[in-house]
Amino acid sequence: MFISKGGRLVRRISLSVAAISCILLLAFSSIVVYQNQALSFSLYQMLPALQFSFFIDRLAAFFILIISIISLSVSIYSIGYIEHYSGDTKKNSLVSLMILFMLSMILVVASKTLFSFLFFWEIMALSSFILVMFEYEKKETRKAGIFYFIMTQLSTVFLLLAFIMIYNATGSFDIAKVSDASPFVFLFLFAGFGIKAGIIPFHKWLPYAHPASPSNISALMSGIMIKVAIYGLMRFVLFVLTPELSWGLLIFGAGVISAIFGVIYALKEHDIKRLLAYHSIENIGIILIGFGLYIIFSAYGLTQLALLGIIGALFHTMNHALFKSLLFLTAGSVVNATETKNIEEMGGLIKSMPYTALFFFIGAISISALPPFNGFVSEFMIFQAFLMSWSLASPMLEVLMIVGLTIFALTSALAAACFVKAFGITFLAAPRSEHAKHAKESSFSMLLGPAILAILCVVSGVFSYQIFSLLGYASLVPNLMIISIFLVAVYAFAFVSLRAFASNNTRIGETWGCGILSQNPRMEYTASGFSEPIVTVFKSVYKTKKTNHRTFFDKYQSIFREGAGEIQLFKFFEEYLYMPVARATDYISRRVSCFQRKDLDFYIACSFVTVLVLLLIMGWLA
Amino acid sequence: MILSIYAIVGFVALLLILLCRSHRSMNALSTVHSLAYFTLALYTLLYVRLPSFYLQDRYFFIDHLGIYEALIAAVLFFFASVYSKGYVEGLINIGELDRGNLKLFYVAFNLLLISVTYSFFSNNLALFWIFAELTTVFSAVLIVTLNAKKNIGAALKYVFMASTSMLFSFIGLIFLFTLTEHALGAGTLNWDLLMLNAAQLSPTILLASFVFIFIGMAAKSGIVPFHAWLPTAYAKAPSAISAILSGSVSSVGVYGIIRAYAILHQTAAAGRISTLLIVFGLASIAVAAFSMLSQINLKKLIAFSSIENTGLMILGIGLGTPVALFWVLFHKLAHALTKAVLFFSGGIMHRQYGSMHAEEIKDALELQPLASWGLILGAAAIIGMPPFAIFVSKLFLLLQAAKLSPVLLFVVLALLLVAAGAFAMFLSRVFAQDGGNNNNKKIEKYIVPDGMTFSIVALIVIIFVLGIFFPQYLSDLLNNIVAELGIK
Amino acid sequence: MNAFVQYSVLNVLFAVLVSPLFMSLIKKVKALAQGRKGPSLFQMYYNLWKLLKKEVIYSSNSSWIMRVTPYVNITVMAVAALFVPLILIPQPVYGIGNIILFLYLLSLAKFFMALSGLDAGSAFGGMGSSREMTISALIETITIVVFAALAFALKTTNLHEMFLQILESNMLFLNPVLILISISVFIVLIVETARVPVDNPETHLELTMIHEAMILEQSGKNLALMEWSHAIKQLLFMGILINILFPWGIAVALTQYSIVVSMLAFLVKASVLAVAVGLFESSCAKSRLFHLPSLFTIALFFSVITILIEVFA
Amino acid sequence: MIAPALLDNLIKVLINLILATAAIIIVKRDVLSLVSTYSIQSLLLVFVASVLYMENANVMLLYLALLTLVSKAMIIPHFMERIQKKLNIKRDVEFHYLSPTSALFASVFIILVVYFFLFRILGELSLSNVFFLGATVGVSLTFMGMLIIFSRKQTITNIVGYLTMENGVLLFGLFLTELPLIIEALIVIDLIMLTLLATILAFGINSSIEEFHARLNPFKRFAAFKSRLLNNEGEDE
Repeated sequence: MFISKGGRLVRRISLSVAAISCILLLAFSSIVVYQNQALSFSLYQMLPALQFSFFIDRLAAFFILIISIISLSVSIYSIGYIEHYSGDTKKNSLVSLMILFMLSMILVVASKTLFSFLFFWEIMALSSFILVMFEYEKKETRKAGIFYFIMTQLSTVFLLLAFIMIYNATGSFDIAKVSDASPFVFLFLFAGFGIKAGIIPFHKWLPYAHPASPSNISALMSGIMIKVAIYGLMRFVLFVLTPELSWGLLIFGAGVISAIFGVIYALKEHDIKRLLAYHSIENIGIILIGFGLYIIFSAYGLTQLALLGIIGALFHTMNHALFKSLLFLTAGSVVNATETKNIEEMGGLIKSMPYTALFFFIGAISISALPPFNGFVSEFMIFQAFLMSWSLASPMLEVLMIVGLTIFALTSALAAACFVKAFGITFLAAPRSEHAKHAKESSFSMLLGPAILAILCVVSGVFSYQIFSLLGYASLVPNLMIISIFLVAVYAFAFVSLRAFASNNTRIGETWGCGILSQNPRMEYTASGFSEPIVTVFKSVYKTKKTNHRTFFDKYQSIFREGAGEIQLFKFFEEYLYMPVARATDYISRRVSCFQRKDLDFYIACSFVTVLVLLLIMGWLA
Repeated sequence: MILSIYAIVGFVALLLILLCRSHRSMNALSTVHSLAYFTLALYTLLYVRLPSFYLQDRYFFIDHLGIYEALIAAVLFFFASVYSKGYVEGLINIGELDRGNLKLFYVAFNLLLISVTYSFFSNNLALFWIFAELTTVFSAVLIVTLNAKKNIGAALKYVFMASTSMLFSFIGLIFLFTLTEHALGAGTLNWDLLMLNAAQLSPTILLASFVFIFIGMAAKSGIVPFHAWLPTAYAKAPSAISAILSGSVSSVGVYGIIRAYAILHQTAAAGRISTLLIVFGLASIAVAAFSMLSQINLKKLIAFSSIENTGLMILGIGLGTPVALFWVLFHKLAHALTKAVLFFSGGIMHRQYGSMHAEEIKDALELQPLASWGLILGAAAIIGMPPFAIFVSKLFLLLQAAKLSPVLLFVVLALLLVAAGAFAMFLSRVFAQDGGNNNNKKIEKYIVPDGMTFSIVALIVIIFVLGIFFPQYLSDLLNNIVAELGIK
Repeated sequence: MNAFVQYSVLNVLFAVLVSPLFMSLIKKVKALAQGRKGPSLFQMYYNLWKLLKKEVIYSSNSSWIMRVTPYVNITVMAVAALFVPLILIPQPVYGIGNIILFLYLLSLAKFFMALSGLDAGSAFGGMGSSREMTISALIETITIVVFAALAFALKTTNLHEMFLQILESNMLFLNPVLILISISVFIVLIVETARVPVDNPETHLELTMIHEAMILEQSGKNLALMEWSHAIKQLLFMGILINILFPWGIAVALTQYSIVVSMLAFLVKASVLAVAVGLFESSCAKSRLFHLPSLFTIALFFSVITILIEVFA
Repeated sequence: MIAPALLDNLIKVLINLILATAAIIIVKRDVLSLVSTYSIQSLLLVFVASVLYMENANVMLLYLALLTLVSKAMIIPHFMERIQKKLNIKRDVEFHYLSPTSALFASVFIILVVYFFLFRILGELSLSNVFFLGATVGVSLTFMGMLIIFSRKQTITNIVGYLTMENGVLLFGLFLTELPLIIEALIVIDLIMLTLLATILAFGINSSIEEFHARLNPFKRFAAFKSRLLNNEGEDE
């Protein structure tokens, strides 16, 4: 799976091989998921303590399933996508790194020992970092890369802390139950995985890294890499530690905050990939809400509700992987075709890129949690868990549930609004720029990849009831197949009957523009215009600052000469969380490096003082 | 026996270098010399019963630690001399090195190898001290062979800082000698005897002598606050030499600390020593990490990273457990090799751009893909990313640190993060720079000679293999060393 | 199964056929309140009939979104009609009747509608979509909380079961919880059906309009479908409110007699509600878009109060 | 045989003289007299070694005295004077961090600290008074040498400071113990090499790079010291 030299053909072959191995993995993991039997094997032992051994149970197999599906479609997509880069070496390294990246994710999930988990986790981090930096010539990419790198290393730092504490508690590297772990272990794990998953307030790297990296990589990162972090969190919290109520509350709270802030920030974005990145934060939040609910309900012994929570979280993990990768891939096609990431410069693409538009549309419906697609099913389960929380014993918790529910509902409603904007401004109406006017539909492989995901989005939504029955969780979801049959039937009925009984004359005319003939794209509603009401409603969250300057012809200020207005978005987390840390570090570093600019005498004096001090200490201690 | 072969080989090599005229033959001789040392060390390791002693006063000896260090040094010198072939030629071509100074360069190079090797084989600590001082002399000579005024300043800094502190080491040795004279009747500085009788010696004076010895060794290995010479010297030295300086010359200092620590570990003073080492180790990591962050000179960055890693090793020694020492030793090897990759790649950049400053390096990935990837992979390796060797050693050192105190672990991790960030920032800044559209004077591509390519690629392969494959033999060897050092 | 199919056909057909009546009724009430005579009660039927016979004009900018939206809307409304029993409460099957599913089906329709507003590239459409999505984001949240309050009060998440429970408990007008909730539901009804003070269904081409702006580019039978589905939606929300407050009269078993009675009962109850809506509308003024959240907060407030009562009592 | 008490007093006088030379080095600005003060200091060291020989009758000490005499009192000062004439630096007037007076006060402080330290550390060895004094002055001299290095600007003065440090170590060693001769000899050679190198470097700082290399590179010119020492090196192994 690792090829670095050669031309187009070699790349094709290697990607196809990757795709085929993904199919095999897919088959394998679905068998494991279906049969619910764990298997375990040891691959290679480096030192007695350092084993690369693997263990695949239902949870791991489920994540491997997700990874292999996404990898499959991204591999196929990449066959076409990478060709727009120049230089064989560059393309080849992209392919090989990408395959390494996918492989490392699978191996992280399959790891049985802390050591191999960390090992592959780091390989995953490294390969993804290089992939983010792939378009290194751009300044934003550099910034993004650094940011990503620091955050991902920070995550490793926390994980390492936790792992080391686990190791000290158990004395072995096995991922096995720890009887009495300190709460710090959980906190470190949570921080470590949280950073990687992009939980607010550790989210800032996501909106930088995703737009900067190539789209197939964004799809992988957003689709599955952050899910690997979710996997880690679930694996460690459930299988290594013993979850406590307070942890559940923490996870729940983080989930709620991530969800709402993710979507609110997404609404104001016009960079299509950054918008999707913020939605990843939102969806991670939703997954965490489900997971948090699971822990909370388990603590109160409400098995049925807990099941709803965890299955909802897991299913949403898969769904998010499906539709977010789908969206990133299609967004990548769009960005390729229009050479811009700004949706204000797109528009009208539904006519020039019909299939891409269709796939994006399916993704948009799924992510907006509209029935009968898959996004709905998982959010439905979480909603259901919320609504049925009346059986909780603690009134305070119930109140918390209500607050959570309110925010969660708002989140999913805002997500829909955001995707109306994303789809509407990008694909509908008339092209808003020259580039958009000349956009071309993507090549076959770039359609086939998303097509797989789009079909899966529909299938896993419509047939969710059947799927869950197969796995033994039948009672959790409504039978969407019936609903879909109804929908199709009524649609067909309405269509046929109107075709038969109503007038079938149609005419193509120009959009009505209050009498102005010949519309131009500048008269269309813009993305900023679209989100303006919501931004105004949530102005306290955005901390927007509106300023305007006007000049007038006369002193009574009635004849308007000219004016300018601007809206400044205040980046809360950047201002209050990231920048102070960065500034402090920078300050220290500048102070410390002052030391390096002194002359020899100074250094000798330093040694002199140090030696004297040592002398005094020794004399004193003796 | 072995030792005299070493001496003869070294002497012959020196003699031949003095006789021959062409660069090619001098380089070949150096390569053969280091290769011979490598073979000898390997032979000793495999077929000689260790430890074995030499001369009637047992001034020299070869034990597992010595041979291990000698092996590392030989490997480094080998790669450095292979690398030098093209590199030094390049230096001459652009006039940074006079052809007339070539002989001096190679003589000093080989003398450095000899003195480093012998310092590892010295049983007598005073002898060790002498060889350690000699390494300073030869390194300084190597630094000043280049035609740059700034190099003299760097060398002066090095000589002054290292040797003034080394004088304190000597005071420490005198303490030690007096102590043994009083306690055992006859004074000795032989390490094996000291180890044997450590328990009978007064911990207070031992502690004092350790602290004095430590001061010198700290200056030699660049521990904060004795480190100031290091970044300048590494940055000014030719890259091949920087690799050696970082990998084996400053390693002499760490070696000395290990030896001295082993003695102290047998006594009641071990706890205090540990504190001392951990404090200095931590200070080194901290200062180095923060200095790296605002660094704009590639080689200085790498040099500070050496300080950081040395700090980690000192900290590891301070932890004082067998496992920690085991991984310190492995870290030494891994760090030496990884640093060599970095310095060698940096050297290519220097040839290409004539500068190490971040803003000068442009279009690096196009012009010098090998060096760029060498830097990227080397940086990844040095900050402890798998699948490279340092990952494992760092992991275990941290594990050991956690056993002592979670706070320590946290602090170290945070500092390592800063260092990693510094690398990432620097590299991404460098590689993101393109020449721009207005470069009328298209930079001419520097053609990398095969020897340089070979060194870099081979080293990367080695650190990669060490990262995923831990030979049983190596682990036995390291365990032997730990046992010999009496760390329990 | 058979009973379910019968219920489906009956309920859906009833909703589809009766819904336009109440649109006209509200108009009539408003006209009377303003001292005008007002249109006929069947005016909406005439309108629909007329529109169905007209040709459809598509903008040259528009795509298939524009073309499918009317059908999607009417389809979704028809299917949503399964969720709100108007004349008969069946045994819930297949998860039909679930409140979340119900709300999200409506969202689906709204999603398409908002997109179709953007499709033609008209500034009006865009503005309409933007405002509609803003308001719907807020009101959906509140709707869900309102339904959560219902769920907490009645311990079920299925509309059918809820109504059945209310019917079987003899708490005629006396349950304070349900009254509180019905205030919220009423506000939801006003918002969802685009009425004053949120929206003004009478204004055309004015900057206050929301819903109308979105469907500005629709014409002919497509417009008819949009209008019709809007009417059905209104009827469904009215149905919910009626069933919460006064479900009595609705059939629980499928006999011809009970069906007829329940149909009549529903017509009466709904007419009363429609009059109330009309009067309410007449007594309010259209409020500014950015003042709307305060209205929504009232609904939220009542439902949260309800939940607190349920939780702490 | 001379009475031990007298010898003790003699040693005390010599030690005081050594301290005095160190003080002179600290405050002197004239480079030439710095070097000559240094050679006087080395000479005093030779005397100390000889007096100790008279006391202990240890031949080692005599050898050591001889070695010191040749290297420190003759070769190094000679070499330094040559370099210094070449460079034509007469005065070193700049003081860093410490003015001459405060440097003297600092020296007193250093002596106190060292005394305190040695008292605490070496207490259990029960050394005789004179020896203890010698050790203290030795270590203090080392520190004072370091003080000279960082408080003076010119490299040549720094070298004198370094040499003073060496003398301090030597003094300390003389009083405390005697190392095996071969080791001592090697150490002295080592130190000479270092000093030479440092001197050449100091020369390099103030001259052109060509001149510097000419002096540094024994293969380019005869530079007799260097090449002989290098050969010595070969024999070491």
